[in-house]
Amino acid sequence: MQKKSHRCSRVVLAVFLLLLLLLLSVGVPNAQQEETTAVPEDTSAQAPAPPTNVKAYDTPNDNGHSITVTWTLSADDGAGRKNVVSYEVLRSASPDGEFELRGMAPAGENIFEDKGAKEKSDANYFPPHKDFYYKVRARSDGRYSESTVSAPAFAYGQWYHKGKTPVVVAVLLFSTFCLVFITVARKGKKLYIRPLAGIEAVDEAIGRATEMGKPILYILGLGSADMIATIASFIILGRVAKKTAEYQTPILIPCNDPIVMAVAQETVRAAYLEAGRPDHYKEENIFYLTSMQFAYVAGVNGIMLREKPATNFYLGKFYAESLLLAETGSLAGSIQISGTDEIAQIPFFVAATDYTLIGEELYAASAYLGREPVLLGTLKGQDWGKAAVMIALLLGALAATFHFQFFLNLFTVKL
Amino acid sequence: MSSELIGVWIGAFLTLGIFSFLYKDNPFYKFSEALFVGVSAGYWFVVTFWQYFLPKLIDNLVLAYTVLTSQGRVDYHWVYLLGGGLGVLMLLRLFPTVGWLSRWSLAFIVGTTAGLQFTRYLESNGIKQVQGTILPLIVGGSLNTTVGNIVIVVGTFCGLIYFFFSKEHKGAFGGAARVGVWFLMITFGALFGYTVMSRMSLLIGRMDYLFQIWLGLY
Amino acid sequence: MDQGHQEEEKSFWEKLLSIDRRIIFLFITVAVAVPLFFRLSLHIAVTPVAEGVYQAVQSLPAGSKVLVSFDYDPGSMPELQPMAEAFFRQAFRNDLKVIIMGLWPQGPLQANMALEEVFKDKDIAAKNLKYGVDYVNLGYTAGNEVVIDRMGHSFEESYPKDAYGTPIGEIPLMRGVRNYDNIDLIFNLSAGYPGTQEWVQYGVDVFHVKLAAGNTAVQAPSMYPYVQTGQLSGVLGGMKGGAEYETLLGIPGRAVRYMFSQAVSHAVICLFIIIGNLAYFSLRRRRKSQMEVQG
Amino acid sequence: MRREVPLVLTAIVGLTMIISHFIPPLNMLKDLFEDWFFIIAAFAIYLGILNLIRINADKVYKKRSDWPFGVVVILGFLLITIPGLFFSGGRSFSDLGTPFYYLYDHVYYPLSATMFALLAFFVASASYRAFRARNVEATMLLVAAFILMLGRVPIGDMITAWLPEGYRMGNAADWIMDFPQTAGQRAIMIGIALGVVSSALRVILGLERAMGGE
Repeated sequence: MQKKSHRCSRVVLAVFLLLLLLLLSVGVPNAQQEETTAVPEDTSAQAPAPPTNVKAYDTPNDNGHSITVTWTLSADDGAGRKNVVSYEVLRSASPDGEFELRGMAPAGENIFEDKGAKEKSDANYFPPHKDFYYKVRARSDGRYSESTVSAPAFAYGQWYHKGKTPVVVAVLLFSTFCLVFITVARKGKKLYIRPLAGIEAVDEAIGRATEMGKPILYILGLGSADMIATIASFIILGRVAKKTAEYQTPILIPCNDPIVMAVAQETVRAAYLEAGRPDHYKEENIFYLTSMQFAYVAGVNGIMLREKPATNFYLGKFYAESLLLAETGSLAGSIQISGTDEIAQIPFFVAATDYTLIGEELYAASAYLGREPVLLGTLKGQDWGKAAVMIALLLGALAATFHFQFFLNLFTVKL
Repeated sequence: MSSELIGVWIGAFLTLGIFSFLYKDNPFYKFSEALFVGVSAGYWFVVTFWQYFLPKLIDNLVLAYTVLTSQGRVDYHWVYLLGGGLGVLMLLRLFPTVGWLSRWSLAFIVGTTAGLQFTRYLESNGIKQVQGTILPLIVGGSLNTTVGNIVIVVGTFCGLIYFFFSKEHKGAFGGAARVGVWFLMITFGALFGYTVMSRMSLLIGRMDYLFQIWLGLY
Repeated sequence: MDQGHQEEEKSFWEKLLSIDRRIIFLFITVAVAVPLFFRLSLHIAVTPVAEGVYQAVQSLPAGSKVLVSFDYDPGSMPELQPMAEAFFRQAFRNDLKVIIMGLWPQGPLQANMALEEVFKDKDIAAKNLKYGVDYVNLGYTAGNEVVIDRMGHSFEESYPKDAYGTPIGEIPLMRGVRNYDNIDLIFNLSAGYPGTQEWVQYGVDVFHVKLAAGNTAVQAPSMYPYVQTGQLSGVLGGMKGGAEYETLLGIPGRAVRYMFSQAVSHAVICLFIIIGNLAYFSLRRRRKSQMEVQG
Repeated sequence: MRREVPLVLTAIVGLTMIISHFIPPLNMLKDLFEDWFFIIAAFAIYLGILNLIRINADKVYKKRSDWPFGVVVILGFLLITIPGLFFSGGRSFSDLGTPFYYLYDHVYYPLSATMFALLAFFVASASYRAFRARNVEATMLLVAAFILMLGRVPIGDMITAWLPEGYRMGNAADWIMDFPQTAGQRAIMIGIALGVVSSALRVILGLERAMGGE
């Protein structure tokens, strides 16, 4: 069954990619009528010298709805009569047709990108694969002088954005690290993870709650269900919920986001099932309060003061509410375990809670607790990624000190 | 009494209601809190209706329909029906029997963000930050920059060592990790100081409202 | 004798540590409230990062177009509103054209409040600024960083109309503004997500716009790396940043007045930390010495 | 169907978003997906609000403890939605002078701003009770916080006025912000970036358990 569904998804993916290829190869040939505007002519003696050497070419690394125009500055731009205020770029579908104003560039600049919309329905649609002619005129106080018309150019989409090569390399390198280590972990090789103080304390915290007969409060933060911190928190929640199911300690999860609530319900239900106690699962303990930050805090604080939970977990994405929660929690006398990747909030968690998982440690904790090959493998992959970054850092610093420009260029992403 | 003046009094009343929590939890605070919960839910309802729902979904469908009736052709904008459909699936969560269908919309949301984050974080937080840390360790003529650059490179390097999970922090490696923790702690200290500053600013703003706008004391 | 003295001291520290937090709250109230009634002008040192913001605006020639994105809500008003007002003052004083937008729904409202305040200024009122010619408010558009990305291709795609429903094609100021190419500077006031980080990632990195920012004090430190790499011209951090900006402008306003309150409250917090730690250490030493006596 | 469709959908959408980053012609698909994203997000918010109303109506109906505050929640909701939807000029609902704006200015704003301001008090009490120089690390945090707090207000420079200019508390605060703070911040940022990317990879490949993967 598992295998079958896997093959099924692979087939769908392959079909999807094929369709994409087809879609792209068809292209979008279509011509449109150009709107035209009259071009004021003025060639009086006071007009600046015209720009020369106008060249138009397809803008590289784009999706084919733009042409770049360059020119040599007017002799009166910054020199000579120094009266050039700006340049105006004009376009036409034929060399002797009506020219239309497409945009301006300030004096001193010699490049302009004529961009348009991708959608045909858009008033500013820029048709690809269609020849256009350009000219540039220098302007000074209402006087213009025009260049000659450029050779034709047409816009076309590129298949690949060359400036992004460093990103592609990083994507491939990092994905390889992760996939290799996932495979290694799946083959049963034990991957070491150093102990994390906050996580070592989870068992003790749940035990304490059971002794006191008090509930456990688990806050997933203010993030949405797709944020990595929230996902890590879901995994930890799964483990914590399994323990609470075994100890039969109630777990309260007030949520800030309805989707998070839904996923939390499913996570906890699965954990109770796994622990063999589906009958103790109470859906009403995992509920939605409000999406507003402080209204949510106010609600959770109310719960803390009324229920006096033995242990509070704050794991996930937190913002300004972190301290408010942690402070009220300490007032209620709860043991507190916190962790977030929101850097600005870590100091408060460090200051006011008993254990704090710092940034990436939160992700590591989910792997540490989950012991799943996939998580262990990606964590190991992350470590290799860090090693690569550190090597790049050291070599880069040396290269910068001794001026090896070549090495520095490797990291330049053009966008 | 002008409506503006009534508004200021309402504002002051609610401000004091929230502040009363500092003394202890009480009905006055609970009222303000409950009002806040309701008003903020309503606020988001109104905002998302006018600013997401209407322009992104309804406007596009109206456009598609207009093209169909006026020009008799099926326009590309009809694909927004699919987006709307995925949205409606989300609401099915309210009905237990078909609630599982909402997973489809969830899957869409998760896929979009995962795809966007994949490249964005590698580019902006990964490569760009590495690029920013590649600094010359010796800058002729400027001791401050030289020391500063060395601090940045060493600090970033050791900080990354602290975040190594698959190796025990022992020996030289452990020493470097410890230096990394120091850098992290200085960072957190700085952040703490900054946060105190901003919280105080907010309080000053509220006090100013009570004293100046409401009571007109100065 | 000595023993009795020790016991007394111990109970003093313990009592001090367990005082009701409401007493702490009272101290903070006094520390913040009392200085508000005094008018002192404190010397405010200007940091290079704040100077960067001021220079970025000051270096623009008259008539330049500035896009201001208001990405905060009333929660951050005390910190960011003085910056917004100071920015409008500087922009209008230098005859810049201002295009207002918001990635937070409440943002454009904050802009209106700031404008209301700035128009009370006689010098600015004398300029008789016209909506649509000297400034325009495009309002809020949902979509977070996606809006930033789309505006790089076309403003009209994200903002077909301004906040009052006028098609932007009919607004004189918006004529000739197709995308970031026609904008000389972007100023971003940010209190979180979406905010300056997104403007850097999607605006600066992709479209190479010039960006300056004002941030809440919490956020500002995260932006320093961007200033260092040149992705950001400068950043104003919190009320101090606002006060620095007002000082640079030579128009001391609210932020400067608030600084006195701020200074006293910081001193009180530092005192609290010192007292808390003194108590902590004296208790710890006492416990240690007691253990030695017993051992 | 229940398991496979979401996984395949996530994979397709995720891969499209990644590929379109490098392949410009795919931008159009990316834009469409982003539009859908917002539509679904709007529905998700409505789902949340429906839940909130349901919970509070239930509380009132069953006369649970504090049920009058459930009434306040529902009334608060109606208080702003009715004027916001019907009496505030449609799309320009948030303009100065509309009833929606009035409620925002005098009800919503004071409530949310005061909620924020409460934090100032809690920061103070946390400083007093929890902020301890327990060990070397905590001491460093403490010292850095002190320098920042005092250095960023005029007091810092006043008490260090005996030092030569350029070496006072304000300058120390700047130095910390510029160098060690930047380094620490960067280490955290790079670590988080790698964590986020690897997690996105798991999600897209359908390996993330929390998302229904295997």
